[in-house]
Amino acid sequence: MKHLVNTWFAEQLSEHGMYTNYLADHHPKQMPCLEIRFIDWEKAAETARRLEMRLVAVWATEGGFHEQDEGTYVYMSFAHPEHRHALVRTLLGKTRREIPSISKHYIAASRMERHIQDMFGIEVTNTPDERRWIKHEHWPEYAYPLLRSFDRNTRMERAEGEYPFVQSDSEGVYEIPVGPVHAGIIEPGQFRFLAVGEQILNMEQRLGFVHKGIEKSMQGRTAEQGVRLAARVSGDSTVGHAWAFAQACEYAADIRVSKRTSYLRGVLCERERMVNHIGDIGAICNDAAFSFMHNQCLRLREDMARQHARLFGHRLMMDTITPGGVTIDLSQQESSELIDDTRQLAAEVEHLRTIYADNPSIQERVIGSGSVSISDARDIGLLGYAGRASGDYPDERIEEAYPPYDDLDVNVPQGKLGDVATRVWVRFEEISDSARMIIQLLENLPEGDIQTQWHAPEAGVSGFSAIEAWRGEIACWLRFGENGVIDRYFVRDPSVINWLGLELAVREVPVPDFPLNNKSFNCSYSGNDV
Amino acid sequence: MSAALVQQLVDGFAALMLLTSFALLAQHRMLSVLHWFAGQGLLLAATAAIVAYGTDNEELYISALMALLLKGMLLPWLLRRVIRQLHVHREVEPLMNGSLTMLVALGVTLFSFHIIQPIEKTSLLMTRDSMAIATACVLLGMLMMITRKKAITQVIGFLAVENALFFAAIGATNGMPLVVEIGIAFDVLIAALIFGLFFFQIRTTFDSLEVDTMNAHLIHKDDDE
Amino acid sequence: MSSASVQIIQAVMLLLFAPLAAGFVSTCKARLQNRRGAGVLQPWRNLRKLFKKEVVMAHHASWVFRFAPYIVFTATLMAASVVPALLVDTPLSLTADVIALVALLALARFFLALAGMDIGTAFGGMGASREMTFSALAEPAMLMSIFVLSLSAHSTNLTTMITHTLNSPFALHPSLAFAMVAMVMIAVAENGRIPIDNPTTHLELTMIHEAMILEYSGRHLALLEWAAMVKLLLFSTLIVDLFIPWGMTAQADLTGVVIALGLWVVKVAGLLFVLAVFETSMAKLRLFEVPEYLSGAFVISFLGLLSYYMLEVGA
Amino acid sequence: MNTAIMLALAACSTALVAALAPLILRQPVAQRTGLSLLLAVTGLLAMIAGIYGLVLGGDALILPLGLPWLPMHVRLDALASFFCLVIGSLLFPVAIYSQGYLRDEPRLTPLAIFMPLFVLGMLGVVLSDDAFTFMLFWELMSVSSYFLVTFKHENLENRKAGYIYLVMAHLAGLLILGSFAVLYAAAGSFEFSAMRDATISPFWASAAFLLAGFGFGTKAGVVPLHGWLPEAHPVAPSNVSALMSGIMLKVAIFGFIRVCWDLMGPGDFQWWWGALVLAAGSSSAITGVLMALQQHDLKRLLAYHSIENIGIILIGLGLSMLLAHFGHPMLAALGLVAALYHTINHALFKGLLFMGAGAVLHSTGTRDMESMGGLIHRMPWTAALFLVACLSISALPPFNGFVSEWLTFQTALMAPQLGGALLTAIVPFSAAMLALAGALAATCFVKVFGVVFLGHARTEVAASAHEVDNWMKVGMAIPAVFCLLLGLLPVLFIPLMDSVPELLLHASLAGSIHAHGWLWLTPIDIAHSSYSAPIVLIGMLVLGGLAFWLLHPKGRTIRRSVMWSCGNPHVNARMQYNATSFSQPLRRIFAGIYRPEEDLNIERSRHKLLADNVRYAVHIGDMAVQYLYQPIGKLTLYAAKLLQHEHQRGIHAYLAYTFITILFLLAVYI
Repeated sequence: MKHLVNTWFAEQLSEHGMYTNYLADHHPKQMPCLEIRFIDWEKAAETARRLEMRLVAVWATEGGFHEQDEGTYVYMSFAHPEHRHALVRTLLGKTRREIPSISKHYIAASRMERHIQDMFGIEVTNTPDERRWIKHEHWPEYAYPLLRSFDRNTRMERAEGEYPFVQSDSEGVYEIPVGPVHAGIIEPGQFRFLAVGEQILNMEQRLGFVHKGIEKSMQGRTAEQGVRLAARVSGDSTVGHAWAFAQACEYAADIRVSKRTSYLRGVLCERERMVNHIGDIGAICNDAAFSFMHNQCLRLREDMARQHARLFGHRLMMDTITPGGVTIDLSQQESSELIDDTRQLAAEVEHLRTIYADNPSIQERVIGSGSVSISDARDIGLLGYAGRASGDYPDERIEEAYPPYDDLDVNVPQGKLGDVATRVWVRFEEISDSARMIIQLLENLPEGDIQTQWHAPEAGVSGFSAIEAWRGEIACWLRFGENGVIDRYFVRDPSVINWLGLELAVREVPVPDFPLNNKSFNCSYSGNDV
Repeated sequence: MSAALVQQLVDGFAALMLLTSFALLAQHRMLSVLHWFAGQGLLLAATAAIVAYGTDNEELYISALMALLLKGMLLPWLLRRVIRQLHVHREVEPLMNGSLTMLVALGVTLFSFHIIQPIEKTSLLMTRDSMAIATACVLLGMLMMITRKKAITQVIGFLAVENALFFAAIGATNGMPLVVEIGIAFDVLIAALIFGLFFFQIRTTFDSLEVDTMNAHLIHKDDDE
Repeated sequence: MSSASVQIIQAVMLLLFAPLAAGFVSTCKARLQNRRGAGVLQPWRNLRKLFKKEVVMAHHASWVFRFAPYIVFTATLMAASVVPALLVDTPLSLTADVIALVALLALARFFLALAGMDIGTAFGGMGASREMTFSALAEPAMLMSIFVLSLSAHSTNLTTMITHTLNSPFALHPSLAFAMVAMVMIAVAENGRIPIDNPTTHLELTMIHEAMILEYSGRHLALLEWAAMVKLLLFSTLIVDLFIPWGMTAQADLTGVVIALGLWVVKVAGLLFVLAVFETSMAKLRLFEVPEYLSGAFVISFLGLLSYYMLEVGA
Repeated sequence: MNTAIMLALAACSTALVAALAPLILRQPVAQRTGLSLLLAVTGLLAMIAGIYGLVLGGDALILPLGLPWLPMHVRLDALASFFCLVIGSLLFPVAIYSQGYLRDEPRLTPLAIFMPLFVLGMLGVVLSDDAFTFMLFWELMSVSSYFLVTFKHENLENRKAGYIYLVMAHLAGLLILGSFAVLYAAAGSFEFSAMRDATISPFWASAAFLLAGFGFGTKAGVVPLHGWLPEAHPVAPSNVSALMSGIMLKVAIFGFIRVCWDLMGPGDFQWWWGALVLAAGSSSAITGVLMALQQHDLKRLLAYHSIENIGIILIGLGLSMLLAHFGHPMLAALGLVAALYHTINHALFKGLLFMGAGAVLHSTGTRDMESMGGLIHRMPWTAALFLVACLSISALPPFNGFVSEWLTFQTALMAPQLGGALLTAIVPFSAAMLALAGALAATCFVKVFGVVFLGHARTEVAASAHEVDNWMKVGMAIPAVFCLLLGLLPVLFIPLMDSVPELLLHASLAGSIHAHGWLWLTPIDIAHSSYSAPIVLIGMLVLGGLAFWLLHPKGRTIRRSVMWSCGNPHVNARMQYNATSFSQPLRRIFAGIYRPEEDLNIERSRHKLLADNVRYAVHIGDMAVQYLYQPIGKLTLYAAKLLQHEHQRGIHAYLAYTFITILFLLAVYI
C-alpha cells in the first residue's frame, strides 16, 4: 500500500500560493488530511480541477474533538488517476455559517453542497443552485438534522411548500411529472420533464423521497453495529457499502485484515458486480420490450441469489463483511463449487451476449441512444460503467489497488461513445472480467483467519476509504467518538454523481427512450437519499 | 410440374426478387443488407433452375448452380468476412430519409412497368412477365448505390444490379450463352475481390469507409496541392 | 341451423374466445422464454377481477370519459360481428364492407384517444397523440392492401371476397402474398403489439395504448381490455378469412359449422403462435422508426398492386 | 315559370331586402333581428327551392334586368337546385346562430349590408344562365365577402388578409373570365345554352378547362393556390367564416362543374384533365390536413381543413372525369355523386365547426387553442354539438362524412376499369392519400376536441367560460342533426340528387343505390360493396345499452377521486398535453414537408449543465406562401423597380405606349 501520496497535492497547492497544514494525527491513517484556510477554499478546488483531479465528495461535520476546534469543518476530497486521493478541509469556526461554492468547478458538488445546506444550515454562497435538495419542503426551514443539537427523536410539524422545478414560459411546452410513485417496483424519485411532444427539452430529478437519516442514525453506534446499517445504504450494493465502511473503520483503527479475508471480500464484491450487471442487462432489454433476454437474465440472477443464500447465508450477501473480517468462509469444496458456478455463469452470459449482439431489433434501440460525451463525463466525473462507457475510466481497483486487487490484474473496459449500447457493452465486459477474477481469487485462496480482532480507536480518529463497488466508487468517511462509537459517518454512493449523467444523457433522446437510458445508468435512489 | 405452375413459380420468384431489391434499399444494418443480398442470390439460383426445368434448357442448370455457388454463397461469404474483419458488422448506416427513398423506388418501379409494357406484349417467352421487374430491380440497385453512404453497401448495390441483369437475361432470352455467363461470373468475382482489397486499403488510409469522408479527404488533398 | 343463429354463435364466440386468444399468445410467449406462464385463462380471470372492482374516476372526468369504454367496446364488437368466421354468408356481413369495418375500428380509436385526453394528464395525451399519429400512417397501407385484395374479387364485401377465393382454383398469387405481409404488419401495429407497442409494459413514457387507458379502473377498464382482445382476434380472423379461408362453410348446417369451427381454431391458433414467436424475437422499435415500418407496409402492399398488374393480369 | 324557380328568386329578393333593411332599421337590435330573420327566410326558401328543383325539375327565365343587349338569364336546373339546397341548408342555421352571435356586436351596419349581399351573390352565381350574370354575381360575392373579411378592420392582420383575399379573388375572376372568353369564342354568345350547344376544339377545350380550373381552384383554395384562405377565413366573424368555408368554396366547385361538365360536357374530357384534378385533389387533401395539424389557432386550423375537404371533393370529381373519359358513365356518376355528397356534408359539418369555434371564441375571447381546455364542463352543449361535427369530418360512421368518403373509395376501387398502366397505379395511390388524409383529419380533431374541450382549463378565461345562448345552440343543433341524418339515410338522399348526374352525365344511380331498400347502401351492387348505417347505429345502441345495463347493477356507484399524478401532490394545468405537443410526432415525421423553424433556447446562465428557463417556439410557414407567393411578389417588385424609370418619362411616353398598342391591335385584328 502506498502512503502519504497527497503530498503531491499539497505541493501543488503551495505552488499556487495556498497555505496548507498537514494533519497526520487522528486523521485517516492512509491519507492524512490537508487543512487549508477558509479563503483558499474555492481556489483549492479550482487548482484541483486544473490538475485534472476528479471530485470525490464534499461534506461537513461538526468539530469539537481532540485538536479540533468547536465549530464546523467542511471537507472535500479529490482523486487523481496516478496521485490518488487527497483530503482537504477547512474550518468555518463557531460563528461563520457559510462556505463558498465549488460547483463552478465541479458541478457534481452542487448537490452535495445543497445537502450540507439542508442538513447543517450552512449557507453555500455563490452557488448555482440554491434550492433545497435532500430536505423536502414539508420539513420546516429551521430543522437541521445533522447538527448535534438536533435530537434524533424530534417530531416536527408539517410545512407546506413546493419544489421550484425549472419552468418554461413557452406555450407549447408541457411538463411530465413521472414519479415519485412509479408503476413498476422501483424506488421513489421524481423526474420532471419539460417536453414538446416526444422531444425532451430538459429533465430534472427530484430525489430524497427515501431519505432514511442513515448519517444521523449511525451516530452512537459501534462499528460492529454500524456495518450492518452501512450495508443497508443501498440493497443492491450491500457488499460495496459494507466493505467501504469496514475498510474506513480498519484504516481508522489501523487494523490490517488477513489476506484470506480480503480475497473473500473480493469474491463477494465481484459476485455482486456480476449479479447486478446481469439483472440490469435483462432489465434494459425489457425496457426495449425484448423480454427474452429479460427472462434469461432473471433466471441467471435468481440462480446466483440462491447460490449466495446457500454459501453466504443471504441472497444479497448482506452482513457478510464486518470491521476486521468477514463472517463467511468457504471450504475447499464450496470454493470449487463456486468456481464451477462462476465459470458456467460466464459461459451462459457469453451465450446471451451473442444473442443480444446479433439481434438487430435490440441493437437498433441501444445504439446511439443517450450519448454522454467524454468532456461532459469528465465535467460531471461519472463513475463506474457510466464513466467507462464515455471514455473516462476511473477505477479504484487500479488507482487505490486495495487488497485483493493489488494481486490482480483488473481490465477496465474502455468505451468511447457513451450511449446505451456502450454502457451495456461495458457491463458485459465487466461480467466476464469479474468471473475471471473470482476464479483467480478462489483458486489462489490463501489460508488464514477470516477475522482480525476489532478494537475501536480513540475518540476523534477518522478513516476514509474508497471501494470500487459494482456501480462505481463508494467513498466513505467516518470519525469515532467517545466509547468507540461512531460520531460521524459520511458515505457517497456513486449514484450521487451518476444521476447527473442521466439528466444529461436524456436531453437529446425522445421521451419513450428515457426508461431505457434510466435503466442503463441504473442509479440508486436509496444510495442517493442516505 | 405443370407449365402453369412453373409459370406461377417464376412469377412468384420475380415478385420476391422485387421484394429483395426493396428490402436491400431499406436496411439499416450491414449484416441485414448482406443477408438480403444472399437471399437474392439464392432466389436467382432457384429461378434459373425453374426456368431450366420449364424450358428443358440444360445449360441453364449450370447457370443455376453457378448462381447458387457464386451469388448465394461465395460472394456473401466473402463480403461477410470483409465486414467482420473491418469490424463494421454491428454498424448502423443511417438512411437518407427512408420513406422518401421508398417512394422514389416505387416511382421507379412504376416507371419501368410503364416502359416495359409495350415490349412485353411482343414477347412470347414464358418469363416475359418478369421483364418489367428485372428492369425495376436494375434501377433499384442503382438507386441503392446513389443513396448509400458506405462503400460496402454501395458495392452490394452494384452486385444487386448485376443480379438483376442476370435475372433479366433469364427472363428475356432464357439465359445468355454459357460462355458469356461464366465470363461475367468471373468478372464479378474478381470485382468483388478487388473491392474487398480496396476496403482494407481505404480503411488504413482514411480510417473510415464513408464515401463522404473519402471525398473530403480527396478535396482536402487537392487543396494541399 | 339458420344463418342468423350461426351469426349469433359467431359473434358470441369471438367475444368469448378473445381473452383465450390473448391468453394463448402470452402462454406461447412464456413457453418460448422458458417460463411456465399464467395459463390461457389468465385474461379471463383478470377480466372477472376487474368487473368486480369498484370504478374510481377523476373528479373532472367528463361524460366522454365515462361513455368511451362502452363506445369502444360496442364499436369493436360490432366490427367483430361483421367478420365471417365460420359461415361465409352471414346476415350482418353485408352491414359493412372492409372499409366500413376499418372505419368502425377508427371510431373506437377516436373515442379512446379522446378519453385519454379527458383527464388531462401528460400520459393520456401522449398516448392519444402516438396512437392517432401511427394509426393515421397505417391507414394508407391498410387501404392499399384491401385494394389489392379487392382487385381479383372486384369487391370489398367480405363474403364476396371469401367466396371468390374459395371458388377460384388454387394458384400462387404474388400480389396476395404481398398484401398479406402488409396486412399482418398493419395488424401488428393496430393491435399495439411488439415491435410497435408493448402491451405488458409498465413504463408510462413508452406506452401507447396503455397510456390512454391509464386512468381507467374497474368495469370500464375491463371493457377496454376486452375490446383490445376482441380486436386482436378480429384481425386474426380477418387475415385468416382473406388469405386462407378454406374450411369455411357456405351452408349453415351443423357438420359444416363444426368443421369450420375446428379449422378456424387451428388457423387462428397458428397465426397467433407466429405472432408469439415474432414478439419473442423482437424488441420494440424506436418511436420514430415506427413511421418507417408503416411506410414499409405501404410499399409492400403497393408492390402487391404492381405485381398484380405486372404478373397476374398478363400483358 | 314554375314554383321552384319562383322560390329561388324569392330567396334572392329576400336577400336583397335584407341588404337594404339596415338603411331603414337603425337600432342594433332591430338590425340584428332583421338580418337574422331575413337571412333565415332566404335560407329556408333556397332550401325548399333546391328540393323542389331536384324533385320536380326547374325552369329557365329571362329577367328584365341587366344590360340592354344582354338581359339576365337565370335557370334552375338540377345542378343549380342542388347548390341552392347546399346554400340554404347552411344559411338557415347560420342565420339563427347569428341572432345570438351578434348580440354583443356594437357596430352592425356593415355586416347587415354585406352579409345579405354576399348571400345574394352566391345565389345569383348558382342561378345564372349566362356568363355576364355569372360574373356579375361572382364579383358581388367576392367584393362583399372582402368587406366581411375586413369587418374588424382595426386589426392590421385583418386588413392584410383582406388585401390578399381581394387580390386572389380578382385573379380568380380574371381567369374565370378568360375561360368564359374561350367558350364565348366557340359559341358566339354569352348565354350558357349557346355554349352548351357549341362544339369546341380539343385545344380550346383544354384551355377553357385550365383557365376554369385555375380560376375556380383559386377561389376554392386548391393547393397551391390556397394562400389567401387560411388568412381570410379566421379573421372574419365566425358566422361569416361558416358561410365562406361552408358554401362560398362550394360555389367555386359549382362553377367548375358548371363549366366542365355542363358547358363543355363529358365528351370533351381528356384523360389528363381527370389526372390533373385527381393530383390537385390529393395534394390539397394531404397539404390541407398536414397544415391544419400544426395550427393552434382554432379557426385557422378549420380553414386548412376546408382545403383538405375541397381536395376530397376534387378527388371525387377527378375520378368522375377519368371514368367518364374512359366510357363508364355509371361509375362517373358515382364519382360525381360522391363529390356532391361530400359538398353538402362539408357545408354542414364545416359550418357547424365554425359556429362551434365562434361559440368558443365568443365565450373565451380567444382563438388560441393553447389557452383553452376543459370547456366541456363549462359549455356542455357546444361541446356535444362540436363533437358531432368532429366525428363527421373525421369520416367516422355513422355520420355523414364517412358516407361520402366511402363512396369516393368505392369509385377509386374501380380503377382496374381504366386503361393505362400509370392510371391504374395512380388512382389507388390517390385513394391511399385520401385514406391518409381522412385518418390525419381524425388525428387533428382528436387534438382539437381534446385540447379545447377536454382536460383542465389552461388559462383563467377558459376556466370562466360560459355556455352560449339558445339561438346559437339551435343554430348549431340543426346542422348536427343533418350530419347524423345524412350519415344514416344516404339511400334516401342520393336518389334526391340523382337528377344531377342524369343532367350532366346522362347516367342514373337510382337503380343500384337503393336496390336493396333504404337500409342498404349499395353503390354498384350488393356483391360489390354495401354499407348499412342504420344497422350499425342500432347494433351499437343495442349492444352498448346491453353492456351498460348488465354492468350497472343497483348500488354500484362510481367513486370520484383525484387523478393519478404518480403520487405528485402539486399538479398544474401545464402537466397535460397541448396542441403543439400533440402534433409534434407528425411535425418530425413530415419535417421534409413542413420545414419547421424550431427555436429552442435553454438558458444556462449558472452552469452549462443547469437550465434556468426553457423557451421553445416553432413556426411552420405555408409552403405555398414561401415558395410561390413570395417569389412572385418579389419578382413583381423587381419588375416594378425595373419599370420605375419609365414612369418618370411623363405623359408623352404614356400616350406613345397607348398609341403603339392601338396600332398593334389594329394590325392584329384587321
